[in-house]
Amino acid sequence: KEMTVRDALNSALDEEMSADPKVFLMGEEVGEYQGAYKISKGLLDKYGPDRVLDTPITEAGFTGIGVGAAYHGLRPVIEFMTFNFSMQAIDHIINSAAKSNYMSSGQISVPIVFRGPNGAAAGVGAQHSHCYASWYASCPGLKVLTPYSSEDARGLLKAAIRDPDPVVFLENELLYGESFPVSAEVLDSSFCLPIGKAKIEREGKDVTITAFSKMVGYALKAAEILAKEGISAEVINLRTIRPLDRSTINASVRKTNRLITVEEGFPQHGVGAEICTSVVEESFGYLDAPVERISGADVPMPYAANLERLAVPQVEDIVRAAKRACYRSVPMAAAA
Amino acid sequence: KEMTVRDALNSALDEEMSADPKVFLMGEEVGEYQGAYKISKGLLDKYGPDRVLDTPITEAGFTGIGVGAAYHGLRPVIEFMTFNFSMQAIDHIINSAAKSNYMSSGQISVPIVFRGPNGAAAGVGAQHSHCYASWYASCPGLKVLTPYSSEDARGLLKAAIRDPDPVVFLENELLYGESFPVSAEVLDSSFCLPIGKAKIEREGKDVTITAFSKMVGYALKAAEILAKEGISAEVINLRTIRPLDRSTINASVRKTNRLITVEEGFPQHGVGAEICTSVVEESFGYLDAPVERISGADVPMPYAANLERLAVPQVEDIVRAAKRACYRSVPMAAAA
Amino acid sequence: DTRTLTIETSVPFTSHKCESPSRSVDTTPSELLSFFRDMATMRRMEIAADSLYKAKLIRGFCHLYDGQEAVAVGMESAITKKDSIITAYRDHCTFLGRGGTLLEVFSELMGRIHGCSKGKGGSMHFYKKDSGFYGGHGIVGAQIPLGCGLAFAQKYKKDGTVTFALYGDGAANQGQLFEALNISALWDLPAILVCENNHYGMGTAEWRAAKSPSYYKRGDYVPGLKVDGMDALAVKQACKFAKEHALKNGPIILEMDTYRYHGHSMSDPGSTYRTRDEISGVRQERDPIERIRKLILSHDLATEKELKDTEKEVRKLVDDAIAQAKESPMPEPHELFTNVYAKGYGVEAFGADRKEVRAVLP
Amino acid sequence: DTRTLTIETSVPFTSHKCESPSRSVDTTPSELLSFFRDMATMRRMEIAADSLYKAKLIRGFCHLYDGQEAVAVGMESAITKKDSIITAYRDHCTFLGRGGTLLEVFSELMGRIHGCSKGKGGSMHFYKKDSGFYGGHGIVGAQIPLGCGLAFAQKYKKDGTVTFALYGDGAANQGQLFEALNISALWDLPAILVCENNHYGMGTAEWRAAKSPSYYKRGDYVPGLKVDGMDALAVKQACKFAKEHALKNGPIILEMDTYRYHGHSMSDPGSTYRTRDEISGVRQERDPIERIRKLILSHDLATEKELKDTEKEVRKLVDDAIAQAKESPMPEPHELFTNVYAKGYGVEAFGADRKEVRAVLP
Ligand SMILES: Cc1ncc(C[n+]2csc(CCOP(=O)(O)OP(=O)(O)O)c2C)c(N)n1
Ligand SMILES: Cc1ncc(C[n+]2csc(CCOP(=O)(O)OP(=O)(O)O)c2C)c(N)n1
Ligand SMILES: [Mg+2]
Ligand SMILES: [Mg+2]
Repeated sequence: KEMTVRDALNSALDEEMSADPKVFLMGEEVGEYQGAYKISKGLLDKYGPDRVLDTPITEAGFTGIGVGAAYHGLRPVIEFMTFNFSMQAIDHIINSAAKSNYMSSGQISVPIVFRGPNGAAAGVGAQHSHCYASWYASCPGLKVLTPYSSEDARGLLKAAIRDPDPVVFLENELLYGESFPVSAEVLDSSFCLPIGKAKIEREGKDVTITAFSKMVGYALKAAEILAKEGISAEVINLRTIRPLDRSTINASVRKTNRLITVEEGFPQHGVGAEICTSVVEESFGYLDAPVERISGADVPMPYAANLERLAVPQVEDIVRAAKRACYRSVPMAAAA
Repeated sequence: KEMTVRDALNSALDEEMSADPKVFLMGEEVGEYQGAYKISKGLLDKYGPDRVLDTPITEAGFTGIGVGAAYHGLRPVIEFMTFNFSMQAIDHIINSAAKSNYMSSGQISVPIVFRGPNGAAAGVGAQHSHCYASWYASCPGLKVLTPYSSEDARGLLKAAIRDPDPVVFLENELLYGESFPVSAEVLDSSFCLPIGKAKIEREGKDVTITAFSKMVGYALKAAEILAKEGISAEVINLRTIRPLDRSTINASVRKTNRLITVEEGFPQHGVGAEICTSVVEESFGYLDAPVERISGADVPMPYAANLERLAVPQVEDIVRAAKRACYRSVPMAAAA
Repeated sequence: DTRTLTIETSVPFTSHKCESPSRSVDTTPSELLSFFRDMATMRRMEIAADSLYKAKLIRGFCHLYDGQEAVAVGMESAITKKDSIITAYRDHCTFLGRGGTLLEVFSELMGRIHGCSKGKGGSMHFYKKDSGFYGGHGIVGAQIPLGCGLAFAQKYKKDGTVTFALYGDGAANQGQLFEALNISALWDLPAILVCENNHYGMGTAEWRAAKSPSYYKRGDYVPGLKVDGMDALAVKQACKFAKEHALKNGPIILEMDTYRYHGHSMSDPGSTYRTRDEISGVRQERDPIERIRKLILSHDLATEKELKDTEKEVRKLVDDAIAQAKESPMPEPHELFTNVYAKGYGVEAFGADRKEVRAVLP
Repeated sequence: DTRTLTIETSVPFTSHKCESPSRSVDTTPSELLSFFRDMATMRRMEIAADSLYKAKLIRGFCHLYDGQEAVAVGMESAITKKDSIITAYRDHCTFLGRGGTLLEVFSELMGRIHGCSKGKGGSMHFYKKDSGFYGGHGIVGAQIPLGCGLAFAQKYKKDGTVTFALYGDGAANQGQLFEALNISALWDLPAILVCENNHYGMGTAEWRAAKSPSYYKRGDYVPGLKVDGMDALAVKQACKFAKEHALKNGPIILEMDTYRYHGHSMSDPGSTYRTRDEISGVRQERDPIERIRKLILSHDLATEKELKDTEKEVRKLVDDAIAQAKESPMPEPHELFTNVYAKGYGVEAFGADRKEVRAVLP
């Protein structure tokens, strides 16, 4: 059976709302409009306006309200129409949500989920394409999840809603419409994935490729191409960026001795940098080649289609980097 | 001659305001109160209320106003009482300031400086101790400067104000009162430091230590201790986090073959992670030991003095890490 | 033809903490004719953008302005290009009003180098600094403090000019509006906050998003005017009044009662949260172009045929611009790395695969 | 002694878009005596904190509440511990009002394990969730939407309870206040926004920070009351009124006209932006403790000597608590890693030198 990521998210929300009356959904256009990207379709009808709340376009206000409601024991799911707009509310995510349990020595836990599409979409320009994975994942007190497939979307969103801590849940607009096979287990309403565990999407022995969100699909495509050229790539779907599954990553690199990190966000202080450093710290002696980092280009997102394509990783970038790591010669192109 | 960092910043502001009538200072308590930390002392008297503006406690509002004024060709210096409060205005720093020159293909440059104390102070708890170096430095379009000494403070602040791009200028409250020797050259009103260039504060040959802001002093102290034990440490004061001076760092590591990164911020996706990765990318073959990362502990900042001390790097942490990198045995302590 | 005509606005202004300007607006035949032509151009341009979007020549978000044209043309007729304008993402017509060209619009929409942002900005990020247009901003509400900052600079430079900061009814609830308004009022900045109230923020009707949808009273302590934003002459009158007020007394709010015919953006059919009757009612009774057409005809300033000809001409100009824009090249790959900074210090910047693509920043 | 006394408030309430409560406030002798004792305790506690700070036993920021005590005790007398309170960093006395102990206060201030946050929060981050106190927030304005969120939960759970969100005059300009207020009004949340107007935000007088310092009218469309915040009985009356209003009609604003005797925090002498005369004038004419003392004496509810004895007792309680707090241990080092999460999944977390200090998160 196949399911789109959109339906996976929608069904996860639906099931958790039906299982726990404390769960409610709040955000712009989540109700009558059925969600800007239709993730919340049908939920207003089913759960009514007390539990599916359309807000004004005031992120600081409604996010603060969500966090306050979580202090009091409710389990809010806050939708950002896109995560770019979370910057208007970021103080509440960091200072009001992430730090409260610690500052209060455990008195004020904050069971809240912040979710919405993150990172680059298509043709939406510099202000609507920012990936916030590394920012949020740098902050102790938060958990940061990045689903790729429908299985991920269902299992991780349900885990996020059930979790007693603030979770930043980074979706990807371009994946919403993608279909993935799902097992009966995944479709069961009890299904849940563990937070903090990466998934090996494809086993391999020559090179490890880490990726999250949309880039997992690219990494898998790259792995197929590499396989044809005799390189066996292991693809790790990180699933959680914080807490990062250092042990799965290191175990893989200790086997393959080579590492490629892939992300769509900006490179500096990014997810790849952390993964590289974790491996250097824990498995330095196992590395047979420099770690290769594939990332968004270090520029604001341009609109023009040809530049945009250059600004985000392509499958061929991953393939090329993997070959380099495996010391297969790759012709050097001219600098742009 | 000696000068405190406070006086260095104050004199830099004064000189640049006197040199360019387009420069003005805006922020909370910068005028009549002479600055929460007295950095702007005397400037209201000297330049009047048109150029030294006390604002209400509304960071989003006055930061947006500052950025708009920069669009129009003024050169605002925006003081955040501390950078923690910059989160209320971060959308304007990222979306309105950093990306405008690119989105407009060079029509709208944004000559603005965002400055104030950043990171941990003493006993101010979780909400007032966040280091934003890696967040801002991840963002193309921004330049991020982190002065350590009075020379840095003067030279970099003057460079920041003269620069045509948005600069995030991260000071450290605990350094304000510290005195450093300054040369006649540094005191000259024409003095300016290059953006994007690190400074080798101490030459060495056995191990490279990178640090910025307050941690440079710690690194220098560690180097002294190490020297007594026969380890010659090279200390790099990064000065600029973006654009990062990769060549100075790599050149040093190619000489010493060992690297310790030091920062007070959270480790994940931090400055150390980027430096480690840059070195792995460019000088992998030169590394004789795993890169060692010293950073703030991966927890919100606790208030209690003993816990706070554990939450930020100490000189002995740097010394220990350097010895490890140099394969000098260090006794392992029990985990906390 | 510049003889003075005096025309009554359709409805009175409603004022808050200030006098109302007179309902009698001075205009001229040539002004009315240019209103007609300019609005017809805008209308045609937006309709064409709709088609180009559907033909997949425009990507991403695309927010059309048809229905709201009277705000752009009325405002321009009251001010000069030394005054500044800043708006949100629904910016094509505002840009045109500032003197931007159709070629620049369509090239930008298609991501070509003749675009006003050389293809790097896209639909939401138009600029024309040389005639005081500061964008084109994608984050709801952000342009309000930015606009007050432009006004700050105008006052600082003692320019005698003002800034019009345009935002929607949805944006009017943003906290940064209140913060910027307070500061502007404290400092008497020559800022005019123009709420283009098209009655919906995406799919949310104004009353569902605002406890008090009297946007001209926002903040309470700042004067405001409610204006028929479908009447270019009323807009002109209000903007004249506001400019004078702002130079003398600081900020003022103009609420423009207007309407967008299209959905919010191309992904919104625009018909789930409002009735077709509502839309066609506005089209029939309040359309800004038809209002001017009627005025022109009733004052015998042109014949129906002449106006139809103007529309045809405009159509051709739009088609020509599109054809030209289609010929405009995509940006060169190296443009990926230009304009990240005004001053790049020759630092290296990286592409997706940094070992393959890197560039020295100019 | 619980016979009813009816006492007139010092000044009338000023109301905005609502009725005023009566100036005649019902109280009892025992209530007045407890007001006296509670406020004297708060006063003494803050003075002691000042000394401890100067003795370097308290670190970092420390914001004292002396002068504003009537707000904390008046509010508590009108509500129950099922109602919620949230405030900013000036939180010691609010915490005490909610039933916190002196030992918890001083231990927290000195970073010891008997602190209300076990030493990990510090001066600005006190909490007592079991009696509805949700902190202790360091970011100006943040507690306002948070408080509205508490009210959201109360309404969601159909608790019949309300939330009091306290903030300063400086905070009253924050955009998030307007955003939260609008949502609260749209959704009829039982939220009471309490502006403790002590007339300065740090060194900035209210009129320099707010074009309209009528904080009880903020937003305009929400009802509000201006209250003498130095008069515990007026505060009580207003809070009773507000609670009833909020349960029936949604949000309401209370502006408490009050005063802080100390500087903003320990680094502010508090005398550069206001005159000594102003401070001593308030002390002499409006002091909240003296007002109650006079009421008690004029109604013969206790003798001067008895009140002095109460003050002595309170002083001893404070001294004892300090002595005890000084004996309270610092947190164990492993507490560095507790409470990062409610559920840590056994993940490893790192100290400054990760190869030396790491811990498994509980
Ligand atoms: C801070 C922020 N939140 C959400 C969005 C998504 N968004 C874009 S436009 C829009 C509606 C704005 O409505 P309004 O202000 O009335 O302007 P209009 O589109 O009607 O011109 C929304 C919710 C955004 N761009 N920025
Ligand atoms: C967003 C933010 N900006 C600045 C500060 C620094 N700061 C702390 S308290 C304060 C003054 C607040 O004044 P007011 O709201 O009147 O409260 P009061 O201190 O008088 O009780 C300032 C500027 C902060 N904590 N948060
Ligand atoms: Mg609208
Ligand atoms: Mg105050």
